[in-house]
Amino acid sequence: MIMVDMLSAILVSGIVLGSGYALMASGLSLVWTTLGIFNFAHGVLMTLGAYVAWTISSGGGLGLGLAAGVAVTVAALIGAGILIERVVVRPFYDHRDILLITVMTTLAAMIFLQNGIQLIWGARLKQLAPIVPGTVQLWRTTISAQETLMIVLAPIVLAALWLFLSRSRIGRGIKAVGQNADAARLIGIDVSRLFIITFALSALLAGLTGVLLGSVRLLTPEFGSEPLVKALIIVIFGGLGSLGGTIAAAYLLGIIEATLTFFIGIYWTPSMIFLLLIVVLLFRPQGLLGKVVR
Amino acid sequence: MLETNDNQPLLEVRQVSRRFGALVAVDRVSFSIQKGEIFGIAGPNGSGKSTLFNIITGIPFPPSAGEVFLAGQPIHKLRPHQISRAGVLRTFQKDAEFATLSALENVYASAVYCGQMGSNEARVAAQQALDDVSLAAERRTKAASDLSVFERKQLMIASAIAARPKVLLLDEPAAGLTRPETSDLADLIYTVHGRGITIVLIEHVLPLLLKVSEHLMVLNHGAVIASGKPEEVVRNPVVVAAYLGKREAGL
Amino acid sequence: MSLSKLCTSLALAALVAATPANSQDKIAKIGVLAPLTGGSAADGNEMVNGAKLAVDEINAAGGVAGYQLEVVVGDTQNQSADAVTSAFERLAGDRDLNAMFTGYASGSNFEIEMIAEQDMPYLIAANSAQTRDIIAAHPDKFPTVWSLTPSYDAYNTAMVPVLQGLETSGKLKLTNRRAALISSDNPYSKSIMEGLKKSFEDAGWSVTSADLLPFGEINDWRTFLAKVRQDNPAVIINTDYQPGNAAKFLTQFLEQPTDSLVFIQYAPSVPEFLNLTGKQATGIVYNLLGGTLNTPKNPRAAEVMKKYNDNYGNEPGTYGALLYEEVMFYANALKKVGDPTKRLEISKVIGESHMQIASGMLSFDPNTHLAVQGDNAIPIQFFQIWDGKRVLFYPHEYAEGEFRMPPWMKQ
Amino acid sequence: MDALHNGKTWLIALLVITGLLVPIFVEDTYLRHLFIIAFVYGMVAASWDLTLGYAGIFNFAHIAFFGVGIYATGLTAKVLGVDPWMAMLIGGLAASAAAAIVALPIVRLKGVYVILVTFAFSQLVLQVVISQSSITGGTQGLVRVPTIWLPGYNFLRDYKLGYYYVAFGLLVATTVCLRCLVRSDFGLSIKALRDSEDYGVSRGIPIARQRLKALVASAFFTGMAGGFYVLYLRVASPEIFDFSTASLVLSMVLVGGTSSIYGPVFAALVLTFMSEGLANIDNFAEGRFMIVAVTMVVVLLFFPKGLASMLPNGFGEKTPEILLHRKRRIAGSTDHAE
Repeated sequence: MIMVDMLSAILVSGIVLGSGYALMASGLSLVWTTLGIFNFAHGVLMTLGAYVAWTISSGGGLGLGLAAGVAVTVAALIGAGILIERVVVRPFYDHRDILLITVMTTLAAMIFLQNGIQLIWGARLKQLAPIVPGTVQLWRTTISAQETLMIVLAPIVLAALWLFLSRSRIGRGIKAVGQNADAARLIGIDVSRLFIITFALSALLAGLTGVLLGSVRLLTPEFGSEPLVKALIIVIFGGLGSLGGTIAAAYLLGIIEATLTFFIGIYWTPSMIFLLLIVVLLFRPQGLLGKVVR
Repeated sequence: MLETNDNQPLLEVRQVSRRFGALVAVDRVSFSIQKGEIFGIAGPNGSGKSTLFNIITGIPFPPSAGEVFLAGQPIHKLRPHQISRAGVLRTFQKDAEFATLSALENVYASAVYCGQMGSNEARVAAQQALDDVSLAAERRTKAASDLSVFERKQLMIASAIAARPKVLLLDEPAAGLTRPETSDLADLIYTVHGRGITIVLIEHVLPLLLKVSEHLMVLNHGAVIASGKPEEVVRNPVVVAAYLGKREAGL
Repeated sequence: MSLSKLCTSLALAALVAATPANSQDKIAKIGVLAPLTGGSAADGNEMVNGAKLAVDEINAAGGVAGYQLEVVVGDTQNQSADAVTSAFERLAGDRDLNAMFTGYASGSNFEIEMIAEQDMPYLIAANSAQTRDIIAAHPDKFPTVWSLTPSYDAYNTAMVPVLQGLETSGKLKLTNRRAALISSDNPYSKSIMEGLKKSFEDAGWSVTSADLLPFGEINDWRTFLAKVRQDNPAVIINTDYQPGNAAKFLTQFLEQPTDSLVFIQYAPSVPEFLNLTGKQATGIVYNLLGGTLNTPKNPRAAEVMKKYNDNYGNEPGTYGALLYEEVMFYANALKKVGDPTKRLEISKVIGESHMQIASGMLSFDPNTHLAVQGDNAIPIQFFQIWDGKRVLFYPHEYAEGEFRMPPWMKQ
Repeated sequence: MDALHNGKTWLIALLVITGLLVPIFVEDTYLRHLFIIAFVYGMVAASWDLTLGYAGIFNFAHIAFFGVGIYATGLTAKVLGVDPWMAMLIGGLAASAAAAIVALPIVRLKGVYVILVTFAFSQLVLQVVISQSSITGGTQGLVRVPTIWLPGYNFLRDYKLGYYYVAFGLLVATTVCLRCLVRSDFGLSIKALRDSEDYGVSRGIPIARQRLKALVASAFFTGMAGGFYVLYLRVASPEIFDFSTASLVLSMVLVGGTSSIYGPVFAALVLTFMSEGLANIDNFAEGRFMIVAVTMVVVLLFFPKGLASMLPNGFGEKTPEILLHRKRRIAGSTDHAE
């Protein structure tokens, strides 16, 4: 029985972590696979989403209706995503060192937004009211209902994203651009429009992640930094270039983290994970799930 | 290195294979090349020609199985840069020059690192190599990425011969060239050959291959299907079938 | 900030300028080192607010010793050594600036040395272990540095007697003599956990676990809590001091509570903790050294807190009140000496003064330069949270309520 | 060419002389302190450029090397009582040793995977520093580190004049060494490998060894800078490993211009003074960083090659490359199919 308890505790905690990681990393991965850049402002977009939601939810006192609230949050994030693409990414598309330059410019966007958030909302801790209150018993392990919502919502959102990318015209366009932008342009795809849509979509995913995490964790202007780092690790570790790899890596890392935490404690878990990353890359230099292209 | 006797092949490849998972890209290929030869390799797309070059030079991966000898010495266990230094140099099908370095620096780097020369000697060797491929003097200080397609071919060959290789592996050098340029390229190959360098040539452009090769080997699906005098090989029904079959499939 | 406040301060300034002061236009600048950006910005803003509150009050009353005070702020950012030093050097370069104040400027308090080298009066209100480590070896080399925070020793020693007192009086029923401790890896929390472990063991308790977590944001306390549920200890103590972590700890504990008294170090004293946890926190116990002593027996605290609340619209945590008191304490010394440039003289006066402040009766130990600790000095206070309010239940002379069994414990 | 080159030589001589004269005109210790900090970050940024810009290695462990230098110097000087000057050298060597360890896994890796390993390594170093608190002081830091000395000279009572010259000397030495390195055959080989790995190997350049050398050299200078940093500030604390330190120095490298050495040094001065200039504005803590962020983007918009492209004889690597090759170059080409 204790064995079962232990396994279920590890599994549940791993899936909770993994769902969070998958949501954090999906938007980042989308931009990476399509544009070949890392958007360091991805984390702060999560923060922005959470703060906007906090303001319009009753917690912030504005008390708009749910629909209006969702609309405002969505609009704010799409706007921010498009703005980032326009101002700090687009001008550098033709640059040799686009990856490095956009690391810097998106980092600048992150610094700008993070300080802007502190300026507007202040530095004090805030918490979003959970969308669903209470706790849930899952395989003999108790977790908050909000975390259960995340477990349920993450696969739905990711499946919707996958459907969008593989079924819709725009989505297929995005995939085509990701594989070869020039070829896509030749067959008449409006690449620059798709880049904007990609960024907007990614920002939206970030915002959604922020809202979900914001009621599990606490809000500060630096709220998005840790998820950003985790997401970066997952996108690279997942083996660059596929959303599927990213998502698999997210859940895998969640389970590994939960297992390590259980057996060696939280203290050494981060170090062990990093050691594990180094070791895996020694044997699979192309990432965990990346394929060797011959 | 031991002195080579005249009958010993300069480059000998024995039973090399390369697998990617279930796929066998090169399947137990063997051949040998005499010193001073121009050895041509043909084959349809995906037949394993470039992969063969990759595993001979170890760039970027060694063979999964098999052995490679240079003048009787095994080289398949060496590190890639050591294979280059031992005298097996290659060019690449795609543009691969050091884009931000000047043409002269490109060639100089090869003389220093591959030819292992001192800097003065390397400087002379670099200019000499560029003279050999007749790259105009005023173009030599230009960054490699500013050169024309043909100039980049010249550069790639110059950087190889500056290192005084024993064997030069040319991977589709005529790709992207116009017809007159292709004929200039043939002259260039003869020039290099005239410097005493053995040449292995992969080429898609069959007329060029047939024109310069003294020996022709044909690959299909990673395996050797024919080998011999070029004019005989092209008449071999197996070869014709491989090419025609390909063409029909393409149509 | 607000327009009306601006108008008031402008009006006040005009008024002050109009009064024929004995030496008008004389400005004495004071520096505040505070982390205004980065993870500790909430504390930093409060420090600046507290100091400004005191300065505004002093200036409105006509200044001190013929000087109008002016606050200059140095942002210590993420508290890295170069950021702290840059902030310090910028302030110290101003010849009109002759005193500095902070809650904390760095994790190590390394700046104490460089500030002392410039004979700059420096009042600090955190990290007293670090302060003591630097000063105690040569107190004479640091004549200008004084800490409003007392030694943290009482955190280690006061707990067990207080629990025993509660048990003897029948207010607390404990089912066993087991304690589970957890801390994060920072010097403050870690040394308190170790001190508590020792004092519990000396009193015959068994400590079932004493786990260390990495310092920083901790979102998952479940592993620790799972272990706790197996051992079912009578007391659970979390010495990690970050309010966010503490709120999460509490929430996750309450998912499946055990029959244990729950103690959380420091965090419940931060205003956000109550906002974040609301009614959930009812029953939680914490203690505080050098924090605001807000009881009818010490009206000073309520007075300072009200002023802060009136000015900034929110309740101050520890640092808002302490920075206010630091400036007030300095102003008193300046009044006696009369000249802000006589830094050593002012510091000497500070070291010898005593005054009732928001956290108790402040005086300094000449050997460590820390505030003197004790029931008649700066007391250690034990609180229990009940219905969103903090109830001070120890020491008895200040107590404003009684300890009650937490709702999740078997009565 | 020659005239331009001469012009550059003169400009550099002029800058060095100006640097030597600064403390005579700037008596304010605060300004001198800012110069010292800018010099330290200049060293860190310029040496980072060796791996990031010239060698094209996505090395995100550079700040960890800086931290290793800080702690190695601080600990040997304080705990072992090694002479501080010597300890500074030990800081450089320790950072080089750390770089050699990182090099083992990353010489085999391509492109962005290097980011992952170097980042993971930084976190491991931080974790070691924090967990070994009985030695390193953990999160509390290591205080009262002894400072540098000269016979009959007190560095603590000269309004930072001595520190200024030591820092300036180190910066000039670092810059000269780095310039020599990048102009040498070694410099040529790492640029060659950056432009085209496989082609470089095919021309006999030993990729693992050159990358190892680049990392070790780059870490040595940043380790020395760390050594000076800890001796100057007399404290080592783990905040140095913060993401914000890394992004500050990275901004110096990129705003200054990769592959230029002078650019990052120049940017370190500009950004340090600009950020501190803004710190003087009251109630502007957030705005200060927002303005710095905007400036970074504006500089990169108008000078995508960084501030270095404004210097005479600029480092005009030509730009136009097409989107097509973008991702392959980034991810590292693994595609060798025919």
